[in-house]
Amino acid sequence: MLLISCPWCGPRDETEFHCGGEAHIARPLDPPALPDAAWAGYVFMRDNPKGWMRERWMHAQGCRRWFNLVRHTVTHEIAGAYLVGAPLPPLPDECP
Amino acid sequence: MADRGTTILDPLAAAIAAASCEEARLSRLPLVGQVTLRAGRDAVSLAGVALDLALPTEPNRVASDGGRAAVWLGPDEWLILLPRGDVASTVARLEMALDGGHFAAVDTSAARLGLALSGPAARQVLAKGCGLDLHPRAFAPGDCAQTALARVPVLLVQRDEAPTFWVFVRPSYAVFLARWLIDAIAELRLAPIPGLDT
Amino acid sequence: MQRFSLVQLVRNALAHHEKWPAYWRSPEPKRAYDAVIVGGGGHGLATAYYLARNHGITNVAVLEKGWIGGGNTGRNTTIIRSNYLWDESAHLYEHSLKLWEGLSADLNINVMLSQRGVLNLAHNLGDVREGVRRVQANRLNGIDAEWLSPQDVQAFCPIVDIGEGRRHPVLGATLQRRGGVARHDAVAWGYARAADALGVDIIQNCEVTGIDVLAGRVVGLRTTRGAIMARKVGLVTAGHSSVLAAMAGFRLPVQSHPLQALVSEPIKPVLDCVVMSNAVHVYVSQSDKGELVMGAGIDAFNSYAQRGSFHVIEHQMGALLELFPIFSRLRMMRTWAGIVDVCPDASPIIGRTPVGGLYLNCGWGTGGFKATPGSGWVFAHTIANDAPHPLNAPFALDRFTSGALIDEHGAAAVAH
Amino acid sequence: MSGYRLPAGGRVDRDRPLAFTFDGRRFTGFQGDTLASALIASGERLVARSFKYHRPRGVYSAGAEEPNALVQLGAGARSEPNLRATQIELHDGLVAAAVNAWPGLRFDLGAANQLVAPLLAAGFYYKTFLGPRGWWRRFYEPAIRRMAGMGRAPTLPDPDLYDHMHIHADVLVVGGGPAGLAAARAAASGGARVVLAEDGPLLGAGLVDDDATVDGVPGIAWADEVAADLAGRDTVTVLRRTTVAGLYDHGYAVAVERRTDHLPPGAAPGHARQRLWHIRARRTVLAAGAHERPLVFPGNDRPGVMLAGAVRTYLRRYGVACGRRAVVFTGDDAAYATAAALADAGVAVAAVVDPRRDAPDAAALAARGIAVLPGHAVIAADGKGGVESVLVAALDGSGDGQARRIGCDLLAVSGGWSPVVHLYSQLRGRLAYDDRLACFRPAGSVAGVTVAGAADGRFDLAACLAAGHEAGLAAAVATGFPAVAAAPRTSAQPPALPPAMLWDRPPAGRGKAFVDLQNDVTTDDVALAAREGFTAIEHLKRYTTTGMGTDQGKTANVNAIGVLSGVLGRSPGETGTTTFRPPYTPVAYGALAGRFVGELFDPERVTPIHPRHVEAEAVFENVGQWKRPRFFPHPGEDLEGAVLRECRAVREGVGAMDASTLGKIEVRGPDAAAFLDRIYINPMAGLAVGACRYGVMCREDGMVFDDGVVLRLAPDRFLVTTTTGGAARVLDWFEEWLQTEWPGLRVFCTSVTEQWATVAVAGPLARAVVGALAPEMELGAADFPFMTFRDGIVAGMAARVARISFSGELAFELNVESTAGLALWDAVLAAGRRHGIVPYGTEAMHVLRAEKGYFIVGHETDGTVTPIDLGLERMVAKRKDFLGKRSLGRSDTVRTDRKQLVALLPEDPEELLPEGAQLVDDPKAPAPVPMVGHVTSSYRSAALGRSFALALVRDGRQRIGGRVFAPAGAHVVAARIADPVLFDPGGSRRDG
Ligand SMILES: Cc1cc2nc3c(=O)[nH]c(=O)nc-3n(C[C@H](O)[C@H](O)[C@H](O)COP(=O)(O)OP(=O)(O)OC[C@H]3O[C@@H](n4cnc5c(N)ncnc54)[C@H](O)[C@@H]3O)c2cc1C
Ligand SMILES: NC(=O)c1ccc[n+]([C@@H]2O[C@H](COP(=O)([O-])OP(=O)(O)OC[C@H]3O[C@@H](n4cnc5c(N)ncnc54)[C@H](O)[C@@H]3O)[C@@H](O)[C@H]2O)c1
Ligand SMILES: Cc1cc2nc3c(=O)[nH]c(=O)nc-3n(C[C@H](O)[C@H](O)[C@H](O)COP(=O)(O)O)c2cc1C
Ligand SMILES: [Zn+2]
Repeated sequence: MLLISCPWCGPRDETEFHCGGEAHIARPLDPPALPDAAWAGYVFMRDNPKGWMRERWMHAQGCRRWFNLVRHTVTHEIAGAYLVGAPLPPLPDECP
Repeated sequence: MADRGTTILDPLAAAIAAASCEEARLSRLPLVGQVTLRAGRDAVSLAGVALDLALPTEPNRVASDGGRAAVWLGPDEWLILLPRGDVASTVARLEMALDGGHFAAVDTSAARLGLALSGPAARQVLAKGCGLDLHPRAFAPGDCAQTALARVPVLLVQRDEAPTFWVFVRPSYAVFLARWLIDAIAELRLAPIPGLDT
Repeated sequence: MQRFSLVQLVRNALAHHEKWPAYWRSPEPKRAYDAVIVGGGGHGLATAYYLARNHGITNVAVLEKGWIGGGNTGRNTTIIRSNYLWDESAHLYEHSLKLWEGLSADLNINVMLSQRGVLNLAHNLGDVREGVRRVQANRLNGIDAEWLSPQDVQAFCPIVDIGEGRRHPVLGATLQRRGGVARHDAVAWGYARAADALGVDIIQNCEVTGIDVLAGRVVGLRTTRGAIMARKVGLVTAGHSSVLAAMAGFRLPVQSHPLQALVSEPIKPVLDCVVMSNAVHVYVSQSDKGELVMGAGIDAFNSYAQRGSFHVIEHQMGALLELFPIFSRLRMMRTWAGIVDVCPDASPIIGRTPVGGLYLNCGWGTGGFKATPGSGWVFAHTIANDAPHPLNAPFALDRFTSGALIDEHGAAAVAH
Repeated sequence: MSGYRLPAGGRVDRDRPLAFTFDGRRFTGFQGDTLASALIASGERLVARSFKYHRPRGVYSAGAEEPNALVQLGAGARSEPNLRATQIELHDGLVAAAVNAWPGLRFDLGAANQLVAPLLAAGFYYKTFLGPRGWWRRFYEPAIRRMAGMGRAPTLPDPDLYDHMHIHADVLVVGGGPAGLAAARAAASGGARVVLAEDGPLLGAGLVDDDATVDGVPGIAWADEVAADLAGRDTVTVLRRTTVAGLYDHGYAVAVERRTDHLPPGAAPGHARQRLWHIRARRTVLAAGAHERPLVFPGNDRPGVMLAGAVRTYLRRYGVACGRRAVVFTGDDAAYATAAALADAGVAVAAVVDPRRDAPDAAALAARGIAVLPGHAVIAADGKGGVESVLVAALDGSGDGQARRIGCDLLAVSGGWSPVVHLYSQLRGRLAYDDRLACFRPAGSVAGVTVAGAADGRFDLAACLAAGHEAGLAAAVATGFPAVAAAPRTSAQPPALPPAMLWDRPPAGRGKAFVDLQNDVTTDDVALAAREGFTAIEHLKRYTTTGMGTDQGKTANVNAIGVLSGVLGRSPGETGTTTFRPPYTPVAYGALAGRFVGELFDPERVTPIHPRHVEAEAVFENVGQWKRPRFFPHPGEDLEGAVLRECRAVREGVGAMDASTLGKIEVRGPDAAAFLDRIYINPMAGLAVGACRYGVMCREDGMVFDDGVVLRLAPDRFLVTTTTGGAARVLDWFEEWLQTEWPGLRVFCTSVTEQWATVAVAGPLARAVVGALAPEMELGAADFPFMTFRDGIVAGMAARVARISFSGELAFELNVESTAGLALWDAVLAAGRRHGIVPYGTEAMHVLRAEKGYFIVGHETDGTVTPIDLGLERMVAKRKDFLGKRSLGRSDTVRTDRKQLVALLPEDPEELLPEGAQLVDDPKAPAPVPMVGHVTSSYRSAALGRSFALALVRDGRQRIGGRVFAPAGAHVVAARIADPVLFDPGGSRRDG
């Protein structure tokens, strides 16, 4: 059971949260202009990294805010949480 | 209109009263007025002025004042608890004060029912179904939290050092939650287990 | 290959079992192969076997980063059935089930296929509609399927509590009598042994770390045991498919999640069928060794850790006792997890990729064990012919572009 | 000496004898005994039969690692299989029986398996039972199943209670031995919140086996002092009889407290029998000790062969001698203390056999007349029921080269120690093989976890105390508390010599040498597996089943690794371990479920009007967690009768329905209209204040996701209604888009689902009923048109009234505060009485809407249906984008032959199509029969005077008027395809 720090409410059990998968998938600005394959890329294709991952979570049973986490998909270590719209934090194994 | 209010917990009144014991007293809170206030950054302080009650901006804190309280629900969301009769006028005052700002004040007086649990074993009772750290070091009077109790979404407010907790719950879940609480309290009235000293 | 039989067993017993050969050789990897299969799970090994057996392609290696069968093949609850909703799935899984029915003989190893029947319980009116819909579709597709009333359920599996007073009473169930379970490890070992006998190299402790692509075609692989050239490469790495796709430069509509399972202590037989429930969310069978084998839903987050969160197990046990109150004093002995490759439509991807000569078989998620023989069969066909078998044509990657998804959520919402 | 109980000593209460039965025979023991100690004290050597060969087995250990002594405890509904006798605290009247033995423990027919043992080598079942086809399932498998399994499941539901408890700690200490006690004491000293969990009933119990002093007093007295100190602190929670079963991410631990199992059944009525603790700790100290390891040699499974440490424990803790004449066979120093303790207790020690060339303490033992045989090994243990003698030989073949036979009834063995790394390893803490100590010990780090004491491979008391103390202090400091305790001091001396293992030397004697006692895995099995290619340790485990028993190989695994490594000529470190998994020891499902069983299994949601539905004896339906009245049968009425009556009432008179479960969301802000335009497939921005509009929303894949009516309350305020099941989903959907994709939109959403209770009044007479309740409201069709709403007073209550109809009839939806819901319902029924008002349930509602061709999300849709498939093409906005719109233009979604919503009219109007039925064009076609669609809803209609259905049919709209067939087994129903709106297609009835 992960312990996730909501940027607002602090550490809470994983069960209070809803996981929204990969973060920073931007909705295309002009969907009709996209070829089918590009649209499929937005709707279905996902990074699914083995290692550090930026992902979205929502504090469903608490403040109901969405936020982002940097989490390792092998160790489950959480490097930190950041707000939607905040600048992209580097991943812990990325050179600065 | 308040006098006409009935709640789904009414039929459980006797069972709730009977469940209480020295260590943990369970009761129904009287119906209170509730206003859910959503306010953008521009509207927070104005809302405080209109309410004459500063909204807590520190997460999971409650600001109280006489018969009213402002409960932090989210960075742009509060629950204002107030006498039922004051709801309409308060909403109107907010609408006036915040006119043009980004906000929403919605009467949700009937969208949650309150239970009170107090007594030295109150924490232990809640801890049977709540993963929140309820220790006084972590959750003190004036603190609040939206969380899950017995897998039901609740709003917990820690009132005093008795300790007393208010448990607000959606009416649809109230019967289940009350039954669960009654069940959780039951062991406090039993003779202790021989050979178990914890 | 030394044949397995009772006679051989007796003969070897007299020789103190000192004459048994290895199930498979452990050769050093060659510099080049006609085809390399990445992933030594059941699907990968079956693919290699059918490449050799059905298509005569024997210069084949299976590369496995750990020990064969150590992925989801070795950690699944072994439920086998073919009662899927949509025609495309039903035909694929039914082909697989037919292969299962002859598999012990084909591979000359007892895979302990036990067709003891799979019940899918319905607990609300929506479940009932879905159940009837699936049973009818199955029957029209020539797949055995029955709809049971609550009383029939009770008769078929007396220890299930269908109780009216319960929170989620049983309103009926689908039953596939030909469904059941099998011995998962034996499947991997059996395919490995049979493939090895046809000349396939099974190479363990060999992790693929890079895929070399030249002018849009795969040319070889980099591995922890050196570079290996290959004209054709099949990726069959289940939970790791996205990682390998990334090596080849494309993304997949796949997410890797932990799926947990657990066993009880061994007890004398109490449950002689497989029971699955979607609304109450648990599935359980009893193994030949006596443990109750069970599983439930996936963990919510992406993970490659082969372990999940405790609350998932805890939830599931309430569900177990809702169905089987008599199990309360039995005990959970071991829990574990596998990394399942979940597709948006809960159906697999089998076919070509944007890279020439590179083929993909993944997305089986929570339910691909049952497909092992069929999957290997059609994937071998796809690799050998550079074109899909009719059975897997609908399961191409480009269905996510066209929108022709094969959404099995309704009928398969409970993981299995 | 009566039986094997020593005249004095031990921590048992000799004044409190306890009667118990084992396998149908009566015994007595003392308060403080375990079932195992009491059986040994009574001279019972044979307590169990092994899994495969049904070999006689005795108690082997004194704790959680016990492989042999599994029993069926209790009777009837409280019967429980496979409990370890070494951990069962004795109570008066305890009933236990052997498992896996038939007809009895002494004469067990299963033992016949030993005759064919040569055939039953590892993996034999893969090689045989291959044919004839069908025989496996019919004959072989049932036979194997009957042989397998250990104890039996109860046949009745469990009468006991279980519950859960959450606790947070700064420091969790696992294990109440010297290391754990020192850690807890140090951690707690500065005020940190500490939880100490100990598996056994006593803290520091192991110290009674040791002669050393701690802080100047006997170890056990020191433990009592520490226990008292901890008990005196309100920041400390000491949990005894509590097993930490699993360690999970981020400081989460799960522990099982056995609260009443030490008492006779039913002695603590009402109390939870077991409690599952959910512990969240900022730091964890693992001080779980070490398990002693067996030595592997032929006959090593005979009753009377026991772990040396356990022999000492039975002597010192329970006052029980495990034999009368003992041989100690050890590759490790610790067992010398056992030899001494045996001698102290008056047990003859025939020899101490030590494979190491230098034996420690040989002189001291020799002085007591005990022969020490260094460089020797036991090469066989022989005897009929149990050990009667052992064969001892010099390892280098020296002496006369002859093995010598030594008579004994107890063989105490020790092959060194395996640190209890289970919890550490569950979190993937790295292990390394320690050549000197011949064990795997922690060699990596796990965030927030410290391993201390024997669990870390520190086997002497001084080191254990020091490590525990340091770990406790460090944990306190790390969590922000001062370090104030002083380190405990002890007189204990470290062991002199490292242990020796004999893995690389195959046992010389004949007979089976067991690696895994519970699963009957022998050294021959290991060798066979290696020969057949199962050289990966995980393959070995699965092929031989080593370590897969109820003990999970606590005594077996390292030996298996060692033997395999010996066979392959590599080091155990190269072989590595198998994966450690939760739980540490098995956990009852009841404890895992806790109170979430029966009534409390799944939270139940009810509307404010629910009590009335119960009084009316409604039949309920589960809709998600909600309980909704499905129909209101009159006495003697069945579903069909009730529903026809309810429907007729709505079509011809008036009906009332509780619609409170529908989701309601208030959407407010300057951009609210623009936001809803992006959500719904149809435009919302142009909706007039005071008006309502039906809307549908899609996921980004273009499939229908939810629907409902939108009310515009003000230019910047909307009330969105959703399906019952969709309420939470839709609110989440809104918040997701607002917070993550469109934070610039100024919109706030507030859930008001439970603020309002909703009663729908529908039927030609609805206006009369509502008019009576709301005399001041103009209800005429002109003043109050369809798809508008009004705020006003209904039955004296503030209400919002909307003219929305899901039945096609004149209808009013009355919304009041949910606290007034019951009063509103009563008022509606009272006002409606003169008009014959009828309460109706979800089933009638479904029929009524289906007659009108209205779909229901979840009935007609299954995640694969687009709005266009449902015939909503005209609703789909052309000029705006909305979620999912782009997906509607993909090649598969623009196909014209997709399945489309139509109605079906069975050619026999009496015939009901089964919901879910598949539709075909040619019912006589051979399988696989092409299917063209399926029935989504099917009913009998009072209004139509016939049966009808809704269906999704391939190219259905083009096929209206055509025929399809629904084969239901041999019986085939023929039906005509029709436009989905069967009733009042002109919509003339909605204004009354
Ligand atoms: C708990 C659980 C329960 C399940 N229950 C059922 C069930 O009841 N019925 C059912 O039908 N299905 C079930 N499944 C699903 C089923 O197990 C899988 O779909 C199926 O086993 C997949 O087989 P596979 O051969 O594709 O994958 P795997 O067996 O996972 O094989 C993939 C292999 O690829 C290897 N690999 C990965 N990366 C590399 C690399 N870079 N280089 C080399 N090798 C690599 C892995 O080590 C692994 O051995 C369950 C799954 C789980 C986890
Ligand atoms: N001479 C030797 O070679 C040798 C070898 C091993 C141990 N020892 C002695 O044993 C002692 C070791 O001290 P220690 O404190 O490290 O270990 P310990 O064995 O004394 O204590 C460990 C405690 O942890 C408990 N425990 C284990 N797993 C648990 C779990 N999952 N949940 C709850 N409780 C659990 C056990 O019941 C036990 O009481 C020392 O006195 C040492 O001298 C000696
Ligand atoms: C069908 C099935 C039955 C199993 N039965 C047992 C068992 O009887 N005893 C046991 O210890 N483990 C059993 N396991 C679990 C394995 O020990 C192991 O946990 C699982 O294969 C995952 O591997 P891992 O834990 O090594 O990662 C079983 C696994 C499966 C898939
Ligand atoms: Zn929060």
